[in-house]
Amino acid sequence: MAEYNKSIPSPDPYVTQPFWDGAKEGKLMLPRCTTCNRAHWYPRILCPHCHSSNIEWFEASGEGFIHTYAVQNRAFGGWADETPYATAYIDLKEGDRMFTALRGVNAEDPTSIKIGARVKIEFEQASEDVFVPYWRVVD
Amino acid sequence: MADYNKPIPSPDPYVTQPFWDGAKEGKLMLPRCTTCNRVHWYPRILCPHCHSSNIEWFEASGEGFIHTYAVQNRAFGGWADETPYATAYIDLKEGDRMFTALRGVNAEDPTSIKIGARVKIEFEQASEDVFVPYWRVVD
Amino acid sequence: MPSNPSMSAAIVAAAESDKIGYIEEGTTALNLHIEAIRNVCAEAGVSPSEIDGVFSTNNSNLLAEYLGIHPKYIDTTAVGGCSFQMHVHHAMAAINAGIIDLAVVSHGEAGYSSRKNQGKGTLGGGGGDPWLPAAQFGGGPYGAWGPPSYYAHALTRHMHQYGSTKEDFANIAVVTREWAGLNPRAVMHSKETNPRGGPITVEDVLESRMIVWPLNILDICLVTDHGGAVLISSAEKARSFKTSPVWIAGAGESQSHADMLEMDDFTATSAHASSQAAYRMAGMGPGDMEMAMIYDSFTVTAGITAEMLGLTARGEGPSLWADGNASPGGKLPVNTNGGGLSFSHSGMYGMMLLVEAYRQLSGTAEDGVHGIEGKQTNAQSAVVNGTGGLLSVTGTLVLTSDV
Amino acid sequence: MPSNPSMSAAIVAAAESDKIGYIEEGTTALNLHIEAIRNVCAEAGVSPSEIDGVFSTNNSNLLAEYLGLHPKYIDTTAVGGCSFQMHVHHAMAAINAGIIDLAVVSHGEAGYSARKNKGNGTLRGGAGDPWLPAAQFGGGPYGNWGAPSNYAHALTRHMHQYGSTKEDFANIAVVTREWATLNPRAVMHSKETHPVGGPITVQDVLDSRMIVWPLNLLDICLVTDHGGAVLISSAEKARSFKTGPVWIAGAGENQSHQDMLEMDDYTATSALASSESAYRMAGMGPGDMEMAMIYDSFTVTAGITAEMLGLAPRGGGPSLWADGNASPGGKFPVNTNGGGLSFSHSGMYGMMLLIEAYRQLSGTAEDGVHGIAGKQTNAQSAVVNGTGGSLSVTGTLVLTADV
Repeated sequence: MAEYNKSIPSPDPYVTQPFWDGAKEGKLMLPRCTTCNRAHWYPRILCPHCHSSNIEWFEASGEGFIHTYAVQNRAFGGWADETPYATAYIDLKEGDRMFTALRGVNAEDPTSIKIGARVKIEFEQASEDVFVPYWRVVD
Repeated sequence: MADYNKPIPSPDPYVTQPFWDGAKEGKLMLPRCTTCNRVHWYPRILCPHCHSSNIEWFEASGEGFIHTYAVQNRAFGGWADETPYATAYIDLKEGDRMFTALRGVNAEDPTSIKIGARVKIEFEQASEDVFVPYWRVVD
Repeated sequence: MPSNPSMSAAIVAAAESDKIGYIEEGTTALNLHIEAIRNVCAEAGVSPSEIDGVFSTNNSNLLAEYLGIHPKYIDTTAVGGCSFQMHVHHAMAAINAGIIDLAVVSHGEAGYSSRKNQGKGTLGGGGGDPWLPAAQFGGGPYGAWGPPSYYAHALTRHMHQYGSTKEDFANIAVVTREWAGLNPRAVMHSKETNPRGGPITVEDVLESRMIVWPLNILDICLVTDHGGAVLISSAEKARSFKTSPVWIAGAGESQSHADMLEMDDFTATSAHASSQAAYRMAGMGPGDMEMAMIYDSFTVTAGITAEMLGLTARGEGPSLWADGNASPGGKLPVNTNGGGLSFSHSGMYGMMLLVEAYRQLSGTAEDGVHGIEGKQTNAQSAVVNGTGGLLSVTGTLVLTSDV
Repeated sequence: MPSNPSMSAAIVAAAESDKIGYIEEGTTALNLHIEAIRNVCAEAGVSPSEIDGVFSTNNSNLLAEYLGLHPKYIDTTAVGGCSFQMHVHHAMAAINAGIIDLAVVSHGEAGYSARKNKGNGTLRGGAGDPWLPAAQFGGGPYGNWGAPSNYAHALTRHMHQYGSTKEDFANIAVVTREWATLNPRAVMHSKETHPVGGPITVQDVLDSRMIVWPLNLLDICLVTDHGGAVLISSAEKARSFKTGPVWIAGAGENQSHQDMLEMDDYTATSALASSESAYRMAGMGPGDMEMAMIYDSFTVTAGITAEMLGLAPRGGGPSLWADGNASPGGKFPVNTNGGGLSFSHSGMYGMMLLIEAYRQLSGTAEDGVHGIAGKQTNAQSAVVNGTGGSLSVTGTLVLTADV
């Protein structure tokens, strides 16, 4: 953690706190609309599917699949030390999509990474309160 | 100069340099359109009156009149040390208008300052290259 | 009925800045804009003064000021590289509605030079571009720190030019507070809503803390949190909602400047031009208005604007509020929500004006469902004016109730 | 002829956020916006999904994304507190033109909470609001640093989904460079204009530096200085200038998302919707187009957009450039200025598209006065598409030559 040199997200206290609280405990918390029963990401106070305000947080499986990816050969700040690294959009098992940097892949060989590959979430401690979610290929 | 603790303007090298060069020598340089012969302020690459690009710089009289003013009782940064101070728009003898903080007035007594009062320009050195114009009431 | 705007407008000229590409000697985004506008006008054989609509990403207000023009339609839509296609789309609709005849869509971007210039000269950035004319020669270097410190200069000039007094303007705050006393959601409704709430007197205003002479704190709007929204429907569908329509009979916009340095007459705003446009479209005049919602960021804003809207004679803006005329129960209710001075003002007050005007004209003031006695007026028409920047830009609407 | 838009639109509902004023527990500007929109829709008895025009200061793109909307008119005009009156003015013109039926004008401003939250949650600032959803969960924390690092994900997905190849997309850069060699003002015109200018091959693209796999350097646009402007006139006056008119036969705009996190299909953009609007307004279709100006921030942008504009089958976008079809002398000229890839691209390329389309259709390509042999096409109609953000927002125009 002391050496976490990448940009650290700023949790906001009004909407996203349950996610960051879950992250501290290694849990993926997702928002779900209890009116239409669909999960959405990013967190909102209004469901983007049915526009209901009835939103609850639940512990998700932490499993998903690579939807698409890219390999960053150029980077800035702390990420410059890690080039090349793979970024990806993850289709969550519960629906909707998250963004991440992939763990457990060989970014030197971009085509070795497979769209559709199974991934699991893990959290890296970035500061006392912020644990950043990453996704690891488990296939 | 070392103790100049107020915001210092950033001269841009493409348009306003002649003004700042003049300021260093204690001269008020103004832009004038040679097509319609009118002075304008702030400096432009196109005359706001006739839209000609024929703009020349000339040394102006450095004289003007107070068009309107206010007394700042609240302030931030270096200016906070100088409250109350009077800011004013100055009608230039050559035409158009500049903004300034007034010198030679008693800002404790706002109504002692008179619209129409004669003012002369002076320059305060703010950094090695930047001399900030101020106007002093001479009536 | 809407009509297909296809072929109602044409692109009649296109040009670039003097140089494009990798400009090794460097340039600024503002210079690129101005060069391109100069060149496109030269090619078309028109003067920039003939332009009555300005479209750009973020900087239309500045460009018009720089050129010394006073457009009737200002669009700053900025959503990335496609913004210019959208500007053409928007300009076509504005031309089709007869609002403007000649629009400029302008682009200036120092993508290459910005590196050399460490981000200066880009017209970008939250802290503002330090090479902007107003940054070099406007208020910052001289200790002007925000709207109050600028607006005060207008009040000084008004008092000088017309012999108006601080008392005249203070009365605007007093009357506006009367309306707040009828609005339970007004921040300054009462001692219950805020320790300093409840009725005030002219003397209270004059004795309140001096922020920027001649503006006391009670001449100045609140700084609150606020969200608001209105829905605007086509005429065909306007009666198909649970709520009822309030008609947009007239609308207009204009600007006189961006920075106060370029304000010609400190006692007049472009609300004169924008209200003229709105009245003309509506086929109505100030005498037809039964209430007014007037932007009151400061008492001086409201006072001057009353003159511009034709509701009082020049130099006599504050008289609109005199003798109970604009008070609850008065002849011409003004700022019936309690205004930016006493209701709520988050920085951009224009939405609060709209919401209140809608409620008054739909008979649902205060809470959007029913009128509150005293606060609910009988007005069937309203002039609604917003003022933005440093008395820079104005939009005026003429609204009428559904009959 | 323009028609008076008076009474062509009505405000049909108005509402506030759940709380207004001094909100001691704090809030964000985004929450205030969303609460107000939810409340105004509830009062009117409509679903937010029925909104087809979004107006706000700066944040319309974000608000539409948040609500999952795909509006046909997006306005982000921000000129201070009067912006909302101007939004009503603009919405009226758009409704009058039949572009939209139901607009929302939204306001959310955490004027009070901003202090407590040290400026976070205000939707303001050059560096961006760190509490924005995309700031917390988008690219920044994971080393995305700009447009190339976002767009690369779309190309990966396109290749996966349709079996397209890097070679297919590289050929777009090759053909675009051919056009640049006919444009003396193109940055990459020749070795004289730039050390790496002049013709290139597919192999050159594949061998160029890898920036973000699968995007090589030559798949990526230039970053230049550029200024440009076009004048748009009413039909009545369109033939009164030194220069000739190019007619706006159709126009449309749309968005699918703001941050790529919310992009549903990485191989499709809202150019499908915006071009359908433009074609419909024009009464024309893709088969009627004789040339195209397509936003080419990256080869993948151009390739996907060709599909959206109906110029190539789904998954087969790059085929538009194959076999000399889009090359100089080809059947269907595309990006005849040399594109953002080889002519000039300062960050927001949309203006360059407009200028080149105007010149081609007015017979004045390249220099605005006369056509250059080879570069000047015979096209009498053009589809012009701009793409902004992260494949987020699009504007499409159908332009026709004066006959």
